[in-house]
Amino acid sequence: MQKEQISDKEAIFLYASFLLGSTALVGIGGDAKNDAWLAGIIGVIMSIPMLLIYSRLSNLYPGRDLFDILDEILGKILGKIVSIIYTLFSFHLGALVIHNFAQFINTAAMPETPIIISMFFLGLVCIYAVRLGIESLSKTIGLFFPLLLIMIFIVQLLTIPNLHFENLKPFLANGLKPVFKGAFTAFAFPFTETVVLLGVFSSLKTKKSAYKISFFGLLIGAIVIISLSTRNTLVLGGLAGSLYFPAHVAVSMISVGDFIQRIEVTVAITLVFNVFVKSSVCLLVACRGIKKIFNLVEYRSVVIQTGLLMIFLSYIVYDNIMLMTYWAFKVYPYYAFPMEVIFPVIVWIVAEIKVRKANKLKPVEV
Amino acid sequence: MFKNLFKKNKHDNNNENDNIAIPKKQKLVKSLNDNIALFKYIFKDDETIIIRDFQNKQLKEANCCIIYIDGMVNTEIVNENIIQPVLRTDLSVDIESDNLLEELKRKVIVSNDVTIESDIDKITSSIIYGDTLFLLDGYDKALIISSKLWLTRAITEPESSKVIRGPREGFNESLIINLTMLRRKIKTADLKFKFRVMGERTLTKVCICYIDDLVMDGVLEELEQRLDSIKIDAILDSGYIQELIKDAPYSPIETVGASERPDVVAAKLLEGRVALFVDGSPFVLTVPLLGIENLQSNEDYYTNYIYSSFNRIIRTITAVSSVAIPSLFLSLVTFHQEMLPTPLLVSVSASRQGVPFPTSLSLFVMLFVFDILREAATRMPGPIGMAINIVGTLVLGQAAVEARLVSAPVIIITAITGITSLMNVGFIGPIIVVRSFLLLVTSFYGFYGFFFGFIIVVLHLMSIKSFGVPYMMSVTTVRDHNGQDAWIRAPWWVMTLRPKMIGSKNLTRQSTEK
Amino acid sequence: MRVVKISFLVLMILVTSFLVTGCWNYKEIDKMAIVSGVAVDKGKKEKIRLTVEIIQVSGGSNSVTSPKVITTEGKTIFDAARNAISIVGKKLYWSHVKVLIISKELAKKDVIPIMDWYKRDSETRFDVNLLISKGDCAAEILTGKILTDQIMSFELSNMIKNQKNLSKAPQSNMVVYCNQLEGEGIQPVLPTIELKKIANSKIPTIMGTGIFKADKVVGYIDGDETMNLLFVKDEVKGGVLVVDVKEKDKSTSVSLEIFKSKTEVKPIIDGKNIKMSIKIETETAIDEVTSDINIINQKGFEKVENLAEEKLKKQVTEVIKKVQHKYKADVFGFGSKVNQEDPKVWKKIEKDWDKKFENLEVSVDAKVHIRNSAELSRTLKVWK
Amino acid sequence: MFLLPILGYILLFFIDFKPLYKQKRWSDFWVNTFIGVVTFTMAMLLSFGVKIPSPEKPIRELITMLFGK
Repeated sequence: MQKEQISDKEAIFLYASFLLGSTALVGIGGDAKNDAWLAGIIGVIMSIPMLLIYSRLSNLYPGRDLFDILDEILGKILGKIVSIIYTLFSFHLGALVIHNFAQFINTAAMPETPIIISMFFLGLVCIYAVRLGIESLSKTIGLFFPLLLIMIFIVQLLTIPNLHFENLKPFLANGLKPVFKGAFTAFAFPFTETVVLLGVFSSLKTKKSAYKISFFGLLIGAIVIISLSTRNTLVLGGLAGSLYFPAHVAVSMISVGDFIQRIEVTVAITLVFNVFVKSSVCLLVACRGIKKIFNLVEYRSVVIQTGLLMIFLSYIVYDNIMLMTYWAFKVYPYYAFPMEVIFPVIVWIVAEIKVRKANKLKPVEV
Repeated sequence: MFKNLFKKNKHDNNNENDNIAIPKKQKLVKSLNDNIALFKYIFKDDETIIIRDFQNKQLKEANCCIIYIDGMVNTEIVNENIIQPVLRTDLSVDIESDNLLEELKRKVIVSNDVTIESDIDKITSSIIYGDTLFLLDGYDKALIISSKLWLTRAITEPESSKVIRGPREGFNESLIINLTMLRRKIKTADLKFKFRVMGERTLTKVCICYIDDLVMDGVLEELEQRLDSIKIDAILDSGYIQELIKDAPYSPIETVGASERPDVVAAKLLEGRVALFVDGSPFVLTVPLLGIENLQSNEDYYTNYIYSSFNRIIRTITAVSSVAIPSLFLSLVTFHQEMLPTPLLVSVSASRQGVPFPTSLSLFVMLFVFDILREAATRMPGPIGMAINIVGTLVLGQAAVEARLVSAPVIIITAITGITSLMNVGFIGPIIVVRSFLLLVTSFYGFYGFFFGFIIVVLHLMSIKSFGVPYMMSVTTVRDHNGQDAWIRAPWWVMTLRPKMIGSKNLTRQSTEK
Repeated sequence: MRVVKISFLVLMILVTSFLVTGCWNYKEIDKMAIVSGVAVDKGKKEKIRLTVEIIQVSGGSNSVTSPKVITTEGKTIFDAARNAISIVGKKLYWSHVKVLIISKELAKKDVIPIMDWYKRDSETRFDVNLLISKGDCAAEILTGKILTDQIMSFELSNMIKNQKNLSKAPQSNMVVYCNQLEGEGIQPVLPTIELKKIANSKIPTIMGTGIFKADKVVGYIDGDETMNLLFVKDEVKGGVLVVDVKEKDKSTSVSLEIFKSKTEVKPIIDGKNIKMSIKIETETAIDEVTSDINIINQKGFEKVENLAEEKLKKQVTEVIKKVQHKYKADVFGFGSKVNQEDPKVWKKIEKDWDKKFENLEVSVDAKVHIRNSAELSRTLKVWK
Repeated sequence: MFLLPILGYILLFFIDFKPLYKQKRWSDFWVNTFIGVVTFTMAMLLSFGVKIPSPEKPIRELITMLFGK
């Protein structure tokens, strides 16, 4: 079978779309309130070293995915254990994202539809996408994401009359502490979740692209996320904090000339698409993990069942919406810390040592 | 081919029970009467076969016979170029000498294509193809004289794709004429024609056509391989092959293009594609097919680039809207009423007062009715078609609304959908399938269902490959040169390169040197 | 054959899921009652009396839309709203509500119970216009005489929208109101509405402001005062300033149409003392002169400008004084300005801001520019 | 309600398990079957309205224990 490849442009969009995921909906920096934009920027800066480590890893082992790298560096047994952890992490993350989406639909759009139906709809689309493979997924992203960006931009322009810049004041009212807390949340919630993308980067075309993709993907993603959450603050003021899904309400305030109004659907489209991308990637990586752990022939054989399991998990994972936001902002950063920071750092250090050793041997040969 | 022979042998073996002497090696025998009996047997219950025997006025013992099928041959040729010369000529050659047949061929028969043949299979197929068989007593060989009568339709403008600007000729049903039309467009020796015969009973001639130094790598081999795997008894139109060699078998989307216009086929060949002519079909297949080609028209390249870009954008919008509009309407009026502006909401609500059926059902039904009318109007002869139009307009437009069976907006949506889908006749099949699918998921899950459905459709499109080329290749690019000829048509002086992948063997279309 | 089996199975699943689950959120437009306006009163038996205006649609091709007003009672708004189903027979649909009118009586107590449901429910929208009824009964407004539109609520929402040419009532919607309610150092205001008797029919007019302290209304100011309030809040987008000009023995009124106005409110913090300085800059044009005194010249312009400035200054100061002493509610958002300027100082004085506000020193400075004199280059001259 | 998952799994048998069985990819088949049994049990439990405990609770408690609120 032909090896699947994704072009750099598509990978950048994939990256940005993954970052936007459910973040575009929930917003970032819950604690920081009107300084959320600052928390976002600090979060981005904090995450840059981690992204460099991820890129370095995939650069050292081009054409290999996360699980191959773990196997290579940590050895058979340890590698397998960490692989299992990452598989579960990716799987769990996918379930959380699906839950996030379904919760949004249930509260904001269709309260009478059972929540599991929303999960099934999203889950089945993800299963279909993952079965088709990363190539058609990334091509789909390549078609949709630029359109989404244009749409987001237009909506941002339309909100200009509703912006109240005094909502940004007072600057740092409660000191830096909540800002850093918010930044840490942002660091863990969208930005370093990209460790999951290491499981996809094996399909990149060229060796060097990992850095480029991380950089531009982060750039696009961060700009969109920060501008969206700043817009929410500017439009809604203090109210933004008390809404579960502020973006929805912020856009509903738009009314240009009695004609362009009631365009919340744009938020919904952005959300639905990015959530779809994120959960598909999570499902894909989880399936690849299972493939690697059990030495399967192809990851496609387990996609349907894993996807169904993900749907069911997302159904039982939270009892209510309060728990969901509590998790997103309070528990998740700590829960994800080992997978997002500790393991990658260890793996990276070991990898660097191995590479140095190999390099030391080389001159003898020459 | 071996299989063919084997089958024929079997067939012949069965005939031996009928006690008719048929030569084992399927060759002619020396006796004229035996030969005639043989062909009489082969064309047993076929009364169109005409067997005419005659003699030269001098050589009384040289009995001749011609066999042909009535209607397949040009009788003028048979009368004046075969029978008349053979009857009247002075033959000084001795009948016993072995070269009388050769003499006749060289000196008597007036025809551009005469061959000496003794294999019965070949002779039979020649007769069927419209040649005349000339048998001479005492020879186990015969002459096959070309006398085909080609009754072909005149070259007219194709009904399926009319243009305002551009050549008005279209292919007709004759393979040879089609090939000539193409040859007249591309006058280079690099234009290659490869013939093959397909269909075990129809023995349809098929011609693979390509430009040697442009053709995309691998496509030719792939095409031949796929053609080899076809084992069908009849090929009556290129549609048979189109469906048999397509990439995604269960998908409604075609991955093999078809065109009725020589200029279109020539242009596709010049981009590096391969064309497949099928005898008896005015539709010529081209591979690989890109999705975007469905939205392109040959006229785009002949008219001003701004105008043609505008037309392409219109086609894109109509293609998308013909699949999306019913679902969007449904999701707005039954799921997300908060998105409608208030006055619109009020007027839609007013139009729905007293209508018993749910909007989703009436949309399904009305779209179905529209397709019925469309199909009826295509098949009906002209005058009756008018009647259908009137009934359709009255029933749909007036009576149904006034009787409160459907609401007026549903009619409007049906009409818009119908017209937009008719604008893209080339892929109306996929449009109907996708539209129904989207309507179904929308009636379950509103706008979100629609969007998920749309994602699924796009994912599917993205996963399709046509002969190794991604079906949606030019769609997402704006920057590289493939985008010049996708959603828009760049001016000719900009399109200096052939499309990527398909024309990669020789990318330069226009030399940029001065 | 297998394909047939599988497709049969798929069909079965589809059909069963149709039958079993129905189409959850699928709702036909004609099966719901579109609510266009809401009025909330204190109930007679229960706590809340809810009056809703429903758009009634009849007829197909030549449809007629007419309002229908329905009143229900309930313990809470949601309760009352659901009780309405037993009267209307259809589910009320809230996404197109244009106005929410709160009665004077309820506004005196507290509005949070009303706002909360409206804010929380997913069907209701945040861009609804909020109004306080100055009359006794809010429901009366919905049954008042309609002049230009078919539906009262639409007319009201148009009135509010066009207030920006008048500036005699503040603009407010759910987001603005909630932010004012929750915001530190600012109190909410809402426009008021009342029925005026004109030629035997009661016509609703929107003019004036209800001033809140926390979530209770403490007083009302009239339309002219509202304009001055809006000057301080920097929300004036149009309107008319009338200046009396006296020259020799004649006097005339000059109407200035406001085109643009900008107000800068700046707290001057000096240790513990806080002063507010307000700078108003307004661009106007002369739109009407009621006598033949020629003021269309440089000198005349300057004179009118000066007079207008004086007047504006006086009026604004008066309103601020009135609010400070009579209502004691910081509707101008002086506190939030302090917070924005210096959060640390604000932290200290936050607790007793109410007292501080009462005695806050405010200096008002106004600047009026006259841009032109509309289409006439001089005043009308009377020939004697 | 419980009929729906059963019908769904009969369909899944055709499109998911049978091809693997036919291709004789045994490890794939068994892993898939294992996950399939788990999901089928969950589907049946959910359709009968049984509440399955969520795995988030122990994680949440562990983390609040380690890092405080």
